[in-house]
Amino acid sequence: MTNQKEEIRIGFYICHCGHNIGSIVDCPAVAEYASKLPHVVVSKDYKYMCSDPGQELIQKDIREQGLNRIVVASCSPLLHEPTFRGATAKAGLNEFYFQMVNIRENVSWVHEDKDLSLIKAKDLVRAAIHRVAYHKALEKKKVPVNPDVLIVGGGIAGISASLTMANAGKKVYLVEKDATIGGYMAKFDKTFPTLDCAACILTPKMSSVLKHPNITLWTWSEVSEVSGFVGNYKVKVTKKPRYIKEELCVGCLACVEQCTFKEGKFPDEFNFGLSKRKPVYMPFPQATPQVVVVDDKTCLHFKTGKCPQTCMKACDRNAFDFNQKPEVVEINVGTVILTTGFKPFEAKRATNYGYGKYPNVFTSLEVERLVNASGPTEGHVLLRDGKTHPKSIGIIHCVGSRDDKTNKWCSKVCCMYSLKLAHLLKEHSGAEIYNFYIDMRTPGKGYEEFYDKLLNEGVQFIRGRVSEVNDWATTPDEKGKLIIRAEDTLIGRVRRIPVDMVVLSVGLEPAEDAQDVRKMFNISCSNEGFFLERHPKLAPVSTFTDGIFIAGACQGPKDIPDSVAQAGAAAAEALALIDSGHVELEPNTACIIEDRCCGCQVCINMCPYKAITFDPDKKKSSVNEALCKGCGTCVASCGSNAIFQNLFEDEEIMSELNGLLIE
Amino acid sequence: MQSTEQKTEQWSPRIVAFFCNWCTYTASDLAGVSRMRYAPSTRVIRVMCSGRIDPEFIMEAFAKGADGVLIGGCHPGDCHYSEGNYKCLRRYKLLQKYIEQMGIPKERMRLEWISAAEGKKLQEVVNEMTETLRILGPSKIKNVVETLAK
Amino acid sequence: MANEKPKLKLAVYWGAACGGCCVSVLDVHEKLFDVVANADLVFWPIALDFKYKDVEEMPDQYIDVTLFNGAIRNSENEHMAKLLRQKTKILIAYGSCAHMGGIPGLANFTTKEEIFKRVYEESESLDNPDKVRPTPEVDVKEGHLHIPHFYEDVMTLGQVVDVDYYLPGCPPQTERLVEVFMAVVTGAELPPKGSLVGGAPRVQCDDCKRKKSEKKGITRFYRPWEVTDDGETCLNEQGILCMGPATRGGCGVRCIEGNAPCRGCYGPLEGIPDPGAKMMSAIASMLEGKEEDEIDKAIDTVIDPAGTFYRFSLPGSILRRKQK
Amino acid sequence: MEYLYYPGCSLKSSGRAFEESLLAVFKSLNIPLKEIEDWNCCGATSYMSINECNAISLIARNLAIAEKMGGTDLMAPCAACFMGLTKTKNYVETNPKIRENVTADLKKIGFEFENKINVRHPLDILVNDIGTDKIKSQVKTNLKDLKVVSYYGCQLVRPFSPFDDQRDPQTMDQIVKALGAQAIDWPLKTRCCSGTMTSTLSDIGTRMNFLLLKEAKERGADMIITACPLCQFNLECFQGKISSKFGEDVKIPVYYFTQLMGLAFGLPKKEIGLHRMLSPLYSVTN
Repeated sequence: MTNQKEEIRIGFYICHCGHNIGSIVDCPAVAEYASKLPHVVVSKDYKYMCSDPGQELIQKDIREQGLNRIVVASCSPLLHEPTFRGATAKAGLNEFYFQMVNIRENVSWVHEDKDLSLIKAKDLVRAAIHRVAYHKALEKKKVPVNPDVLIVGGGIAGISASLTMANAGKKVYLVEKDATIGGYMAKFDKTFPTLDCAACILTPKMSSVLKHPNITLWTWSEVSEVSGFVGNYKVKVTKKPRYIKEELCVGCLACVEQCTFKEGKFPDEFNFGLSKRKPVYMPFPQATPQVVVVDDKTCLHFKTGKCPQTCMKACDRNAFDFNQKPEVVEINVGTVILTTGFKPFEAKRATNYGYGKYPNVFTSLEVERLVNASGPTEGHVLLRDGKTHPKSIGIIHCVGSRDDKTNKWCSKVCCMYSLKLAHLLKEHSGAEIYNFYIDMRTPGKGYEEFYDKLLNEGVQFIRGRVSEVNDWATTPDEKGKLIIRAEDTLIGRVRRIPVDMVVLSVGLEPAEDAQDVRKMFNISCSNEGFFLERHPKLAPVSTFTDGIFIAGACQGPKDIPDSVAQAGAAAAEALALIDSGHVELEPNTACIIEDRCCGCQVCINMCPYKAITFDPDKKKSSVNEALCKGCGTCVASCGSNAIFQNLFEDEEIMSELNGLLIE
Repeated sequence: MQSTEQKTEQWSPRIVAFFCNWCTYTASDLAGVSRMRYAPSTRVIRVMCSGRIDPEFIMEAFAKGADGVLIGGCHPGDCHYSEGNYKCLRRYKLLQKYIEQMGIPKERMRLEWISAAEGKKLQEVVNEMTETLRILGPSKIKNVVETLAK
Repeated sequence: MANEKPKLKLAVYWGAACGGCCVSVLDVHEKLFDVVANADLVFWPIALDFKYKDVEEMPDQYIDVTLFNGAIRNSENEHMAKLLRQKTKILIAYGSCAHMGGIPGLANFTTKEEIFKRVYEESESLDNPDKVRPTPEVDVKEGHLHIPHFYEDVMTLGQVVDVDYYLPGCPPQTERLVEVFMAVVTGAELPPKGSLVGGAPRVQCDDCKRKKSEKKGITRFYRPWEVTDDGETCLNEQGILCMGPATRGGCGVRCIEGNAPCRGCYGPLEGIPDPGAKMMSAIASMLEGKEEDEIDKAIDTVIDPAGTFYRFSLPGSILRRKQK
Repeated sequence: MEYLYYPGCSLKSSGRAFEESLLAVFKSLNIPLKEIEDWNCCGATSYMSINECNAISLIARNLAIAEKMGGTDLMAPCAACFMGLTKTKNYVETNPKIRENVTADLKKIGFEFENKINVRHPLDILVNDIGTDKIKSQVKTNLKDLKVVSYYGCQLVRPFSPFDDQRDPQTMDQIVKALGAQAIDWPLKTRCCSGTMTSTLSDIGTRMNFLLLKEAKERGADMIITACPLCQFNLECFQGKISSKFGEDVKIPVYYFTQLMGLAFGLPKKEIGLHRMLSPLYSVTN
């Protein structure tokens, strides 16, 4: 109920917003109309309410006219509510005695008919004036921000963000689901356009992550639960058993040598199955941390229980522990940076390119390993048979990108990495290289120049989407070759080009677990499934959930420089939040009137944040304000009207509703 | 900027629109910023989540003369509060059954999932619903209720 | 002693009602003596022989307390409501019908025409070849005859006259009646006009002994005969629709104690404008399922929501009646 | 479940072997079929290109009949019919103008058209509804030495591919495997059979067929199976001419996939229309 003792004195202000509102809505008419509404003491129209003079106008009236409620009709509250609340507060009135009416985005910008716009504006104003009478004084809650940060995903973005945060003196928890950090970059041989060796620039960063006193690195681990709110997140991390005591293992690999499997037998994930590994293995030579991992899906001990366990015996530091179970650690952090990366397009899905059917069709990532000196072929470009050198290679761009049948978007990095691979393949094999592209997209420092360089290196470029790859030899010399059919749109003819090897430049897709991650951290994804930024231009690394930031390819296809840049941006945002020391929470929380509560507990399930608890002794439920995020779902569920939501009390909404409809 | 706004001489229904702050309300801002014209029939009441919407509000809206009620929430799985939209959907479904029993055409009440990015959809939904209500004509619920409350 | 001070004048009248309320007055059993010790019954058609003219002849404000039960269905109900209002100091809407429209209020799901058609033309047991319908006014040689006009809609007492207090229930818990009555007798301070008396400050669940848990997760509802109630778990949690969560307590959870779900005769709690809305919201909140068809399936098992959630309160609800 | 059956003109004339074998095979798998009454042309003729809108209405009439007969799924074996009907359903579904027009037209002749019939191809039904296991269980003849290439032609999967991969269809190969024969993979599964060009531009037509037949033989196939009467006709009927013209023996049996099934199921040759084929299948029938 409104406080009966105090007399409600409402000040109403309508903004012309230059011509934005004024040209459609007759502002003076609305002001005139509002002046006759109940409790309205002051009613004015002004060119720019959000300007300093506009705000001073309000403050002056509050002081001189003893206003105790303020209504401003202007733009969207999502834009200027803070501004006017501020103005209200400056004049010594509680900022929540303010109500805003959106007559720009919701009226003047979307309607042309002046008469109907005027009616609509009046309705909305009347509603707000009815509503504001019921407003109550509320206090914004200030909660301290925990300075520790969680970073999810140990690719180049996660690594950069971690180091920046750690160097700024913050405690960083870096969680990586693989056994090593490094992500995709660790698999690359060279990076475009400078062709500097990926390992040379990445591995130092990886080891400084490991060494950094402020960074706690958990590999082979996954975030399993997140609760809390900005500044105060509670996170559960599950460390998967690697059956090795991390602190004891020095990565001597004695165990790997002594494994009962004399030869590698299982597809090596790091080399995309181009080589074989043993059940106990080191992901790759520079893996960080230098700790082996036992794969319980392939290890004899776990499959049969009948394994001599030569690996364990070989370990002089007794680092083995076959009884390890998943271990859950709980941490508290104030901010989170998600750098969970991408998933390469699954080449099999482009059935017309015959990946999986014709052995010598490779994916670009497989080739990254083939040309890598530390790769399965020590950098020799060989066909699937492991011995033949290809004399001609076709690189097909946009596989799974810019395609209605698969993904519509451009994966951004493929043109450049295809050029890079073209260069490396030529360099390593001397083969004839054909690039099949739709458009060559090389914006970026030194990128176009790189393209020019390739043109001069004598790499062939054919502009046209490849229709199919097959083994249909029409002449004897085509036997055993792969035929690439494509329309060369520059000469306007369909061409058949026989090659020994086909490379599919696969695009980038949202990571396998993107949806789970987004749900866990309560953020959104844009339509194609990458994490949604708060604003595409002005808040590219923020999300709609305060304190959760995103960087790298999890937000959309991105190359290394962009990922690193975003990682820095995300770190800066997180630091800004942390160093401000506290966050202010909108006081729109729910509250249970104990005297009305009957203890039916219907509301408890309504709350996604477990903010409502039931006291079996009192037989009453109550809301933990700190956990409540103010959705109001519990309020609607209560058959006793025992719950109310600040700023959205039944009577506030009902009065707004009545105000809308009753002239 | 396509002008799909109806002309004045036509009767313009009054739709009370309960919009979720995070999706549909943002979408309506987007529609504004993109200057998408649509019928001036909606009167938006902003709530933090479609899960806050109490069947009471909807009945009150009809009783006080709304020609239609439009609820805008986040797409399934996209709720800012993780599941409020499902809770809204469940209430809506039950309410819909009741509304029909009360002889109110179900077209007068509509639930739509409109994400923050779907200004276009908002425009379409509002125009569509406005048309439907024009065909149904003004709601008489208010008069009926008032004649009963002497 | 009681008889030293002037006795209260007490009236009991029924509008559109089943008579149960009138009878319930007798349920006070021996306490009735305290009542008569303190009051004279000046008007009580069901029990004592009075004529309307006796009431008409009373001076205004002559009656101290009138218990008006039953809804307003026809001109006679309305006339008497207004008459008694004029003659009474404290007019109490007694029982669900007077309070919210009650069972007779369900007639607002149909129209006068439909009712007459059914009753005077279609009823199986009917012998009315000429389809004769009641004619309120008719002149015969003996003179002018008239019977009450049958209204289009059922109304609550509060919708036709201004009511001092509401005493809910179908019928009200008579202990409550005695309490109220004694309060009047002893001249204790009475609650503000228009308030509801004889109800608890909380809903049924507050008094209900059954085990309630936070995990509701209902996938479908059952008609009472479709399942066996375990006798101790919350009926709703067992899928048996119980109006408890949105119905004012005060009846001593009589139905639930008798293992029957609450039907909602006591109406909603203070400050809740619509009896059914809250219940619908609460019920829907107990459901689980995210797929539309799952939800539809669950909702399909809520047979006749309007009839269930507004069994006693259609005329008193926000929408009041089915649209014609 | 019972499937409604739209034969189309070919299966009653040049493609009779297809119908005979199809019915026989479905019978032995006891899948009930009901031919729809008074069906008309599927649109695979020139009138489509004269007035598409009216053409669509005409084709939709078949769907309307099926609806009226109260079925849910309408089977169209001929690739051209299948395409015509799928196309019609799709257009009506996605284009309100067309929907309006079609519903109006059909109303005039007493149909309340709702466009709710699913258009199905036998391959779809056999693989996805009946399942290859059921097919396996019916096999009586041992075909393990028989090498078969499946030729789908264009219309089964283009432009609409409701049940199979558009670029590398598999259903016919799955059936071949289920029958115990060897499915030979080849990249020409959906390459053009030249349609009517064998008669209009015979040089081009025969050359296109030559390429197909040659490649099939190159890959060591004993036979080609198809699901389209026109493909079957083109591939089979000109083999002599082609062989002499290109100086290379490209003779190879070209059968309907349903005939191969019939053989595998050990059905009498006459029932599956073997007597109608030009090139006998020695490897299996003897």
